[in-house]
Amino acid sequence: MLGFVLRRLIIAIPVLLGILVIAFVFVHLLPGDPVRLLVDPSQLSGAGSTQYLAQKRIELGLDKPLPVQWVLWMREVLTGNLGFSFQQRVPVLQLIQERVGSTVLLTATAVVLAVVVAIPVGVLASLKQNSVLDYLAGATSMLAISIPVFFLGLLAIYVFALQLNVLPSGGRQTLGVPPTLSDTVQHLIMPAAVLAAVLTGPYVRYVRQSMLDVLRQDYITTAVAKGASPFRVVLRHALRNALIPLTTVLAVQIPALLAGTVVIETVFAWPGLGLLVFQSIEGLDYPVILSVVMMSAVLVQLCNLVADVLAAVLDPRIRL
Amino acid sequence: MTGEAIGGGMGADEAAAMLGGHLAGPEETIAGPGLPSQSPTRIALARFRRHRLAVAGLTVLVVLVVLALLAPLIAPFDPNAVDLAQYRRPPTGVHWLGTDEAGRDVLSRLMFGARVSLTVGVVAAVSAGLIGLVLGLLAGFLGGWVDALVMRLTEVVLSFPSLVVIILLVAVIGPSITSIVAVIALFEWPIGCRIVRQITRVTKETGFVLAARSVGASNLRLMTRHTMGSVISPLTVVVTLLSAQAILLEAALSFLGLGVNPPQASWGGMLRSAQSLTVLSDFPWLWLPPGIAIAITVLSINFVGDGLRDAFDPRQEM
Amino acid sequence: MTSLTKQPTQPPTGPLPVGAELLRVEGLKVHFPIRSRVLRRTLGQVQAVDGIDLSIAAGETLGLVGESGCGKSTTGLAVLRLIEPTAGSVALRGQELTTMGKTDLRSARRDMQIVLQDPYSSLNPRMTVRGIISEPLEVHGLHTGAGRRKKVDELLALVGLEASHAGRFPHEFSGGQRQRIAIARALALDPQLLVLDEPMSALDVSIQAQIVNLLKRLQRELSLAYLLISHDLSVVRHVCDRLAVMYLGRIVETGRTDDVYNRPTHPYTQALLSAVPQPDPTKRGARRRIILEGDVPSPDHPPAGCRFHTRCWRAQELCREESPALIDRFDHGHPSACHFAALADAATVPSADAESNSEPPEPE
Amino acid sequence: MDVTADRPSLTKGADPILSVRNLETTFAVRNSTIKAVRDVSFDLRPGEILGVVGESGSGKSATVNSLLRLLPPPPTAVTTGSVVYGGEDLLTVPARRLRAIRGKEISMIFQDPSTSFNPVQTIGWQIAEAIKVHDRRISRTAVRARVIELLTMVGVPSPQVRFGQFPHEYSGGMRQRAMIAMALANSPKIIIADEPTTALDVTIQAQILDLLEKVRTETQAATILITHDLGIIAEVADRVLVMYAGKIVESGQVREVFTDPQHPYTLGLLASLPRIDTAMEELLSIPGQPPSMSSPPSGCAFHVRCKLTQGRDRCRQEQPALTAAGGSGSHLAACHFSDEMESEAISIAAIVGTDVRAGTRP
Repeated sequence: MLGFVLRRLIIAIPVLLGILVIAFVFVHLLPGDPVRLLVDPSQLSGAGSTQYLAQKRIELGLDKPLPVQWVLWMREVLTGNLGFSFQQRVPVLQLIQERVGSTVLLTATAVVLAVVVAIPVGVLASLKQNSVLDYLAGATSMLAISIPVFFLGLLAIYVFALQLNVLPSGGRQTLGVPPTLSDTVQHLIMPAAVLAAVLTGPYVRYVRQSMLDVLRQDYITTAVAKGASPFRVVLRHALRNALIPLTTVLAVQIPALLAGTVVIETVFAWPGLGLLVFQSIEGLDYPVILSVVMMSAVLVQLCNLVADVLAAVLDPRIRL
Repeated sequence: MTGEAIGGGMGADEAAAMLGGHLAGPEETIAGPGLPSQSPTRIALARFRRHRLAVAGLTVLVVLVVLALLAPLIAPFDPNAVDLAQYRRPPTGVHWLGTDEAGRDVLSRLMFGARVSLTVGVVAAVSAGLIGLVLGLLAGFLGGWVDALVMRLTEVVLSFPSLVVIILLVAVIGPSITSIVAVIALFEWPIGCRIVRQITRVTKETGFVLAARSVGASNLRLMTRHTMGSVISPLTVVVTLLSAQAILLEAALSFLGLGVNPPQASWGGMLRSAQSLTVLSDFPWLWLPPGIAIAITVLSINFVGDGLRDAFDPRQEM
Repeated sequence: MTSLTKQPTQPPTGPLPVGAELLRVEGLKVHFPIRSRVLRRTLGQVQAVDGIDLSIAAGETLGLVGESGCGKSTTGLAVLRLIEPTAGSVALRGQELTTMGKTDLRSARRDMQIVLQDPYSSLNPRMTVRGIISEPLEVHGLHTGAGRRKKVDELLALVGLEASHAGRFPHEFSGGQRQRIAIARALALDPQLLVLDEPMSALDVSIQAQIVNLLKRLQRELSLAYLLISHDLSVVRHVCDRLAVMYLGRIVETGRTDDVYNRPTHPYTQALLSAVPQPDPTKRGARRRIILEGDVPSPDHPPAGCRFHTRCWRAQELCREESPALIDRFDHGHPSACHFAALADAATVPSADAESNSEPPEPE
Repeated sequence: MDVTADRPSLTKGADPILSVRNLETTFAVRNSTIKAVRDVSFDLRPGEILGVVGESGSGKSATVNSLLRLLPPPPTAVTTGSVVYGGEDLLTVPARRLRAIRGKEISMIFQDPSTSFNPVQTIGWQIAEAIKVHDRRISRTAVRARVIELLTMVGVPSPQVRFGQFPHEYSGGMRQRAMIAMALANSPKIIIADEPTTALDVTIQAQILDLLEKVRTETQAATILITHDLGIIAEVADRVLVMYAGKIVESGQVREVFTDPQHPYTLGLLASLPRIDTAMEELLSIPGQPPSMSSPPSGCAFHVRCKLTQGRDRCRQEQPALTAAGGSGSHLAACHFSDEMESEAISIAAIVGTDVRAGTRP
C-alpha cells in the first residue's frame, strides 16, 4: 500500500509540473510586471520603489531566461511564497488560511446533506424503477442539474429572506453581534441547501444507475436464491457494490467543489475562498486567484490518490 | 419492497438475453424482402422518438433557436435602445416583460440574449467535442507514449477548477463571445476525450476491427471506418451535455461580470442586476425571465442528451 | 465454384497444389507483459505461447486443441501477425511473415484470413452485409463497381445466403447466419489458409452442424487449408486431418487425428479425451473419466519442468526438473511431450478404462 | 388436452417431491410478449437426477427460474400453472414462506461461477450467509465450522485459508465447487443446477460432474440438471426432458430417449453432434433457425424444420400432446408421427454413415 502511494505520487509529478508550468504561463500572461506578483505591494509606493523593484527582480532572477525563471519561481511557490495580495497587501497564504474554514464548513455541510438525501432516493428509485417515485426523483434531479446555481440562490433569497423573512440573505454571521452557533446555522442553511440541491441531482442519478447495474448482476440472483430477504439483498449485496463508484466520484469532486463555490459564495456573501476569488477578480488581484487555482489543482491530485486507495480498500479485486 | 421486486434482479432485457435473443426472430425479418432495412441509425431514431421528454426538449430547443435567429425581425424593441423615461417599468401591454434600469425592453433583450447563450453552448461544446474526438482516437488507437501524453494532459486540465481558471483566463484575454467560447472549449474537452479513448481501446480489440486488420486495412481506415462509428454516438451525448454545461458556465461568467461586453444582452448579464437586494425584492421581472430561460434551455438540452443516450444504448429500455 | 479460384484477383504466385507445405511455424513464442491496474507497472510476463512448431499443407485441416488459456487463440492471431510474435518464425508459402514490411504484409494477407468465434462482435454493426463483405476487395482495390457487386453476390451464394440479404445489417441475422457472413468476408480475397478461431463454439448444436458442413464443403470446393482452433474435441475429430494438443503454451501431442484419438500417449491428451461426455447412456460406467486434480496453473508462473506435472498422476522427480521434448517415442508417427509417455489401452480412449492403477487420486 | 389428468408415467414410482403442472411463463419485452415456457408439466422424484436439455431460447432456464420465482416481477414476467412442493404451490405461497424454502429446501447452482458470487464479500461469508438466513441463532463458530466442513466436502483444498478469500482469488473450477458447497449448506431436498459446467473447461467439467454425482449419492437430494450438452445428460442423468420452443417435446428414461428417440428434434440433435468415438461421414444439420419466441410457429413448433412434416397440414395446425410413445410407459413424446421414427432413424443413418441412436453402434 505504501509502495503504491509512493509510486502514485511519482506518477503525479509530471502532472504537478504541468500544473506549475500552466500557472507560470498565467503569471506571464497577466498584465503588468511579473515581479509584482511576488513582492509586497506596500513597498511599491513612494520613493525608492523603482529601486526596490529592480533589486527584487535580480533577487527573483527575473532577468534570466524563462526556464530559469520558472525554476526560481517554482522554488518560491514550493516554499510557500505565493505572493502578496494587491488589494489587502498581506501574503496570499495568510488570506487563504483565513477563508478556508468557511468554505470547508459550507461544502462539507452541502456534501453531507446531498449524500444523505441522494442515497435513499437513488436506491428507492432503482428498486421501484418506472414508478411515480422514480419519475419524480428523475425529474427533480434533472431540474437541479439544469438550474444555474446562482439563480437557485437568488430564488431562495427572494423567497426565504425577502418575502418570508425567515432567514438572513447572506453573510456568515449577523454583524455587530457576538457569533453564536444558532446564528451561524441560520446563515449556513440557505447556501448549504442550495449547494446541496445542485449536488443531489447528479448523485441521485448516479446512485440509481449504479444500483440498477448492480441489481441485474448474477450474484443478486444468487443471494435471492439463498433465501435472503429483500432488505438484506439490497443492503448487504447491492448497496455496497453500488456505492463503490460513488465514493470515487466524491473523492475526485471535492477539490473542484472547494474552488467551485465562487458563485454560491458570491450570491450569499459567504466569506470563503470563492468569495475571495470573486473579490480578487473584481480587484484584478491576480496572485490570489492564481494561488487558489494552483492549490486546488494540487488538491485534485491528492484526492485522486485518495480515491484510488479508497477504491482498493472497498473493492478487493483491485490490486494496487 | 416485495419479495419479487428485486427477485430476479433482472430487467426485461436481461430476460430477453436469457432467452438467447430469439425475440424478433431474425429469420422472419429477413424472409420479407420488402421490409425496409433497419439501419442502426434508424433504430436509434425510433428509440429517441419514444423518449417523450427528449422529444419535448428538442421541440423547445427548436423554438428557441428560431426565436433567436429571428430576433432582429420579431423583437418588439431594439434591445439596446435606452429610454430613461421607461425606467424599471413592470410588465405592460407594450413591454410584455417590463423594462430595465436603462428603460430597455426586457423581452427583446431576452430574445437577443438567447443568441449569445445558444452560440456559446453549441460552438464551445462542438469544439470541445472535436478536440476530444481527435485526441481520444489517437490516444486510444495508438496507445504507447501518445496515449500517456494525452492522458497526462487531460489530468492536468481536469485538475484545474474550470470555473476559476476560465474566469482568470477570460479576465486576462478580455471578455468577448470568442474568448468565452475558446476558453470553455479549452477546459471542457478532456471529458469527451477520455470517453472516446476508452471506447476506442475497447473497439480496437473487438472482432470486427481484428477482422478488418486481417484483410489488411490501414490504421487510418480502422480509425475512420470502424472505430469512429462506435465513438460517435456516445460523443454526441457528451457534446449535448457539454453544451448545457457551457451555457451554464457562460451564464455564471456573465453573472460575475465577465461575460459579453455591455450593452450586449446576455441572460447571465441580465441576472447580474439581481445582485442588488433592491432589484431582487422589488423588480422580479428583471431577473426571473432570464433565469427561467436559462433553466428551460439547459433542461431541454439535458433531456435531449438523456434521450440520445437511451437511443444509442441498447441496454436502456424506455 | 471453381471459377472463384481462377479470378484474376489471385496473387501472381497462384494457388499451391494440394499437399504442398503452405504454412510453417517454428519456435513461435508470444509473451505478454502483465501490468498492474492503476500504474500499468509491468509485474511479469504471461508466456501465452512458448515455443511451438506447426505446419499445414495446402488443402489440409490442422486442429489446435486445448482448454481456455492454453494459448491456442494467441497462436492463431500470431500466425496471422495480428499479434506480434515475441520470437520464432512463421512462413507462408516460404515467405517469412514475422520480419515482413507493411506493404508486403498487406499483400500476404490475401492468402490468409480469419473467422472469429463470436459472430456478434466480429461484424461491424454499422455496416451493411455488402459493405462488410466488400471491404477486403476495397482495401486491396480489387474489382470495381458491378464486378464487386457480382463478387459479393457470388460469395453470399457460396456460403448459403441470398443476394437480397446484402443490404441488411448484421443485427438482422441470427448467429449462424452471421457466421456465414464472416466466412464470406474471409473468402473474398480467395485465400488459401483460413484460421478458424472457435467458429462454432458460440452456436447452438443444430446450427453448429450447419457451419461444420459448410466449412467442409468449402474446403472441398476451394481447396482451402484450415487452422481450426477449438476446445471441442468432437468437432476436431470430425473436421481435422491432423491435430496438435496444447497445454500452457506448448504442444504436448500432435499427429494424425485418428492416431491421436485412438492411441493417445500423453497423459493430458488421455485425460482430455476421457473427460468429453459421450451422448451414449448405454456405455455409462463402461469407461471411467480420468479426473485431473486441480486447475491449469497460471501462464504467468508456469511450473518448471513438464508444465503438466502439477496435475499428472504419472509425474515423477524427472518431470519437475526437465521439460520433455516433443518426440515420437513409439514410432507411431505422432510425437508427444512426456517423459513417461504410455499408450492407454488402444480401445480405452474414448470409450473404455484408463489403466486402473494409474488412476489419479480423487481430489481432496 | 388436459395435462393435469393423471397419466401413468407421471405418477409411477415414488411419490414426486416436486410436481410442475401447466407451467407457462410470459415475458413482456418492449412491445412484444414472449412465451418462454409453454405448458410444461413434469415430476421430480426423490433422489433422481432429472436432465433438462435444449438449445438456447428453448425455455429451459426460464422454466427452472420460474420454479423459485426468480424471474422479474409482473408485468415483466408472468408465470401461471402450479409448482407443488410439500403440498404447497410455490407460485402462490407468501414471499416469506418462499424465502424459507429458497436455499434451504431447494437450492440453486448457477451457470457462471465468476459472476454468481458477490465480488466484495469473501466466499466464506457468502456460504455462511446461506446458513445464517435460515438459522438466525446459530453461533459464529458453528457457522464457520460448517462452512469449512462444506468446503472440505466439495474438495476445496486448505479450506481454512480459502474461507477468508474473495471470489476473484478462486479459479473457475474452485468457484463452482464453492457454489456447490453453498447449495448444499442447508442439506436441501432439491438442487437445481443451471448449466453448472458450461463456463468451465472440459477437464474441470469432469471434476464438477464427478462431484455432482458424489453429492447425489451422499445427500440423496433430487437434482434438476439443465444443460445443452446431450453428452452430460447421457452420462449423469436418470431421466431427461427435451425442450424446444418453450415446450417439452420428449421425456423419459435417459436410456430409452437416447436409444429410441421418439421426437424428430431429439433424433436431429443426436445426428447433428460430431462424435469423439465414431467417425461420421456427415453431420445432419437441422435446417433453418430456432423459432422466434414472440411468434412461435403454429401447430407443432418444430414443423418448419421437420422432415416428418412433409407438408402435412396436421403438424401445421394441431399442437401435438405429450403422449406415451416408444412402448415403455415412461417414455413420452409430442409428435403426431412418432410411429415413423424408426424409418426416419434409418434414413438418417444412411446420410451420416452411422446410426446415431445410442447403443446401436458397434
